[in-house]
Amino acid sequence: MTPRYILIQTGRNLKQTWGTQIMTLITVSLSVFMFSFFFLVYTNMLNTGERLGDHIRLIVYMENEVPPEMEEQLATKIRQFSAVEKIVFKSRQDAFSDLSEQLNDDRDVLFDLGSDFLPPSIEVYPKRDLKSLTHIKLFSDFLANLPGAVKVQYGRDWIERFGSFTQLIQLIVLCSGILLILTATFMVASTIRLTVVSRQNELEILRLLGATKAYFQTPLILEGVIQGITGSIIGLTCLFSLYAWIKIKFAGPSFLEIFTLTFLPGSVTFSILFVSVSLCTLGSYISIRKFLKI
Amino acid sequence: MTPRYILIQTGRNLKQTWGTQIMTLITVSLSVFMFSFFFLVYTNMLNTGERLGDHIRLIVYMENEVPPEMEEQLATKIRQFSAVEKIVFKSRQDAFSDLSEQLNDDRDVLFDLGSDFLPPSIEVYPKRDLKSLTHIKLFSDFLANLPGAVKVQYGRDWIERFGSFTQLIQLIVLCSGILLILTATFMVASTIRLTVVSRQNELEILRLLGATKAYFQTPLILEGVIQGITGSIIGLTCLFSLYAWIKIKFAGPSFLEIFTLTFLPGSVTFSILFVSVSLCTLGSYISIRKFLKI
Amino acid sequence: MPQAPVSDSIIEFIKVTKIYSPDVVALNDISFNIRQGEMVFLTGMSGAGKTTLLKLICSLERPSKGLIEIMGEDINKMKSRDLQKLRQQTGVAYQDFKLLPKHTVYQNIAMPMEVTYMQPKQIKERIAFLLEAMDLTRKKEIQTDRLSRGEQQRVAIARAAANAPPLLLADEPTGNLDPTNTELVVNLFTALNQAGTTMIIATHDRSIYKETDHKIIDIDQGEITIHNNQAS
Amino acid sequence: MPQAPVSDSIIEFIKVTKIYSPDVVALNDISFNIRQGEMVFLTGMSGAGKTTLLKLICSLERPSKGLIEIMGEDINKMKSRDLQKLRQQTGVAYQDFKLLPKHTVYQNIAMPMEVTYMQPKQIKERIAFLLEAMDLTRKKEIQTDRLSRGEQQRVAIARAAANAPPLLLADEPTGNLDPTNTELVVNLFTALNQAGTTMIIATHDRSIYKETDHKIIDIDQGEITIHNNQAS
Ligand SMILES: Nc1ncnc2c1ncn2[C@@H]1O[C@H](COP(=O)(O)OP(=O)(O)OP(=O)(O)O)[C@@H](O)[C@H]1O
Ligand SMILES: Nc1ncnc2c1ncn2[C@@H]1O[C@H](COP(=O)(O)OP(=O)(O)OP(=O)(O)O)[C@@H](O)[C@H]1O
Ligand SMILES: [Mg+2]
Ligand SMILES: [Mg+2]
Repeated sequence: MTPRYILIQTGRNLKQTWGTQIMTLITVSLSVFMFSFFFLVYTNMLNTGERLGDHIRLIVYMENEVPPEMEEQLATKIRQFSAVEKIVFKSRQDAFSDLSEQLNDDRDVLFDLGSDFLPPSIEVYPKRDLKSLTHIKLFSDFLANLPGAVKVQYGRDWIERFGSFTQLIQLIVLCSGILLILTATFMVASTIRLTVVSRQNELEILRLLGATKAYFQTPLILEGVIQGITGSIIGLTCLFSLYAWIKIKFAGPSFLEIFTLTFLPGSVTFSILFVSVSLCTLGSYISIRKFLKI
Repeated sequence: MTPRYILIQTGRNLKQTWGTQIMTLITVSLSVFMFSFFFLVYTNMLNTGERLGDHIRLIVYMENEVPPEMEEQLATKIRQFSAVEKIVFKSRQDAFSDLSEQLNDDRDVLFDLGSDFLPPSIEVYPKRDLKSLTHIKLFSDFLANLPGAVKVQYGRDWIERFGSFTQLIQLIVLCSGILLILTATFMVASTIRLTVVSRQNELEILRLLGATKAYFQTPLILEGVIQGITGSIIGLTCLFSLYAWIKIKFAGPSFLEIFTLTFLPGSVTFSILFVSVSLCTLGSYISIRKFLKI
Repeated sequence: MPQAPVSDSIIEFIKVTKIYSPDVVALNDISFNIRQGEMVFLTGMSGAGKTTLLKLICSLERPSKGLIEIMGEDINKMKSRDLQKLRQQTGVAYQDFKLLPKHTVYQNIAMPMEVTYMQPKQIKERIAFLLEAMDLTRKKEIQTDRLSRGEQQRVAIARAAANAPPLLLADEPTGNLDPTNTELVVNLFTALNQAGTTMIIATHDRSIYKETDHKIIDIDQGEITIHNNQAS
Repeated sequence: MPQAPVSDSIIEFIKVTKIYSPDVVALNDISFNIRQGEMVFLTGMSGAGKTTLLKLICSLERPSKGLIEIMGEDINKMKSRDLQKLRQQTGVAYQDFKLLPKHTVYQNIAMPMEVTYMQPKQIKERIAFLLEAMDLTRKKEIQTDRLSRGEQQRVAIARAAANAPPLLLADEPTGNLDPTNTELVVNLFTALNQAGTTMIIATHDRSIYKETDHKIIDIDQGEITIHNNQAS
């Protein structure tokens, strides 16, 4: 069996059943597109979560200033509870200079008050990932129970809401993911069934004529491989176009400041390609096996 | 042709091709489920947007207090630009009493300063819908240009970010919607094709035996109707189960405070049912027409 | 010019030509008529056009040229309702049988009767009679794809005869049958014909027509010759 | 007890029974052998078990009981590779043809040769010869579903003969053929047989065997009788 023969046979197969072939191709492309689309959304959500996290800090107001020799110990305790970016201990004096810096032009208001009317504090910058964001309420409760803590302050409303919102989005992505896998599996299965039905006669007769496994397997499997490669390339190209479109559409600086959209990294793109080619090949193989068993 | 005959024939059809029937049923259920799922997500997102909007106000600091006779005119101007919930004009005195109320225990700090060191302001509460939220930056720019306005203040960072975020989510829902419609259409088409293939022989022979249109149309159309009803009921039931599960899973008061999940209203549920039954019936009808023409 | 149709003719072909695209001339300018109650044999070499002629009669193919009248109606002017009526009144035993493979013998034979909404009891009786006539009673509940080819052929014949139609077309009805079963088929056909059915039988099997005096239409190169068999 | 197989026998049935579920006894405890180069006719009523016997030979069905040896190998012990080899060496003209309807006559006949990776040039020559022998040269590029039934039958026969196989099975090969074409088929079969092909032909058509002296295996009620035709 020469390579030339295999190519001729594959070409003939593709030509003879082009209706089904195009249908399979659309199915594969659509599945790849949908899956990678949601994956892209998820990846970018993680990024966005990180960037939003940039601005989050919990301020623990203390009764008294933390003596420098205790700082290490407290920091360890906090880190044990949750991963943090950094911890800054602020004395009364630090707090005052921060405030006067913030007030800027209006700072003269403060001079009457003396520099120690503000409480000392510990500023905790949580790790910038979605997990930390969604658990921020728990974390703040923990901090409030530290010895000497008076009150914990953070953009409570907004952060909590954002946390819950993020949780809901995660749920949506999860549900969509499950639905997608169901749909994709189902679509591929039904397309394969169509192929099987349209090929049944031919494979059956080839078998009766004593065709070897290689004779009918090789071109059909090659067909699956071609379908997988073409389909996932089309799917990923569509995704990239959509991505480029969104990027142009939302090109304003204020938007990109918060959402630096990034495309799927090369390794992920390659994995998607690899998995979908494998699935298509497997699909062909399974549908052939059915006939070899008869 | 008695109703009894039609039922017997339909039952026989369903029994003889149960494999394909179940496949069609799964397809229909899955499509209905997916579509209504995303619809539900979208509806609830709108609700959430509204609730988040509750806490948003733009404060326009003015150079001088707005004379009462001008208030009406200014309010009209603002309303012309964007729909607002309410507009409150605050004098220096109002601002001072607000602040002292906020400071509560620490209010003695303020007595030294006199009651008019705070600027007069206009508080604008935007309409609580997603549109207003996403355009808040524009709105604030507009307000800053009002005569006499010094500065506009609002939870800028958070609101802007939330606005952009919401826009992105809208985009996701839109893309998912398009994908879903594509997928659903495609799946239904491929299932109908399978049904057509599996029935081709039978319909062809019936036609040769001189069967009237009614003879083969009625049971097949009834079959489509049954498929549509069963499929959409299953799909909506799945959705409701998922909804109930989410509600139980996130039953904490803090979550529900922000997201009061609601199910699709009855009218929408009914529309989905109606549309999917119509589509299935149409599907059967088209696939039969193909044969009547031969 | 076509003469006025004979009043009792059930089938009338006037200068009919059938060309399959692109260039296969199956029938070339043929005219004949068949009277009600006749039994006609159609002969000719393989590929002569016998099946084509039968297909024209039951409107499975349209003539390229010429006029065909069945039971007094021009098939070119028939509406879909008339066509259904005509098909219900024409039993056809196809050369490739056209049985439903996953249905039982009983269900296959019942189909044309169900299509005309015959009473279930009548259907049952008629099928019992036909199965007995075709020696298939044992196979009643078997799927037709599990039958031998000759058994399938007899099912096809039984189905064609099911409605006791006024017109019965049989295309090579004994190609897969041994002499004993051939006789069963011939007996059934004779009985139907005597009860008034017009029969057209395409066949290569000389044994079933050589001792009768029925009309024979022989197709050769698209032309027909009509014999009245008495001579042979 | 089964005797040692005759050295030159190509097919050996020893006490073979075939029962179709649930209770159709198609063949009942039959034994026979066919020597290399023989031409054997298989007769029997419709439903006697002729097709079943042929299916057993090419392993389309498995025997319920008994031993079948083809070319010296027990078909029950064959691996899938052996089975493929066997099928490549056995040409079968099925009773229902099993042609690919959407492929041309040429493509259909080419299939068994492509399966054995014959050279394209050889394939072309062989097909040209077979088309000529079956009088199908004009139909070479036509899809088989646009052929008359008799033409299809000849394509099936040509395909069975394509590889010039050592063993050729033909199931009712002339059921849809007129005497002229029947003669073409008989001539081809005779030529193949003289070139050494072992032939088994199931048929109802007495005309193709009544004037020969070949072995006849008659199946009746699952039992076989073997005639050597010289008597008739
Ligand atoms: N797959 C099957 N399942 C059940 N019964 C079967 C099956 N195939 C054949 N039979 C039965 O076995 C018997 C023999 O069938 P077979 O096809 O061998 O007959 P045959 O001699 O070839 O007849 P014919 O001349 O009509 O082709 C018949 O009674 C048939 O109904
Ligand atoms: N659909 C078609 N397209 C093209 N040619 C066709 C078609 N159907 C039949 N023919 C050709 O028309 C001619 C007549 O075919 P027909 O089936 O009428 O022959 P027949 O007399 O029934 O032969 P047989 O005895 O082999 O059944 C043949 O040459 C055949 O190849
Ligand atoms: Mg014919
Ligand atoms: Mg047989």
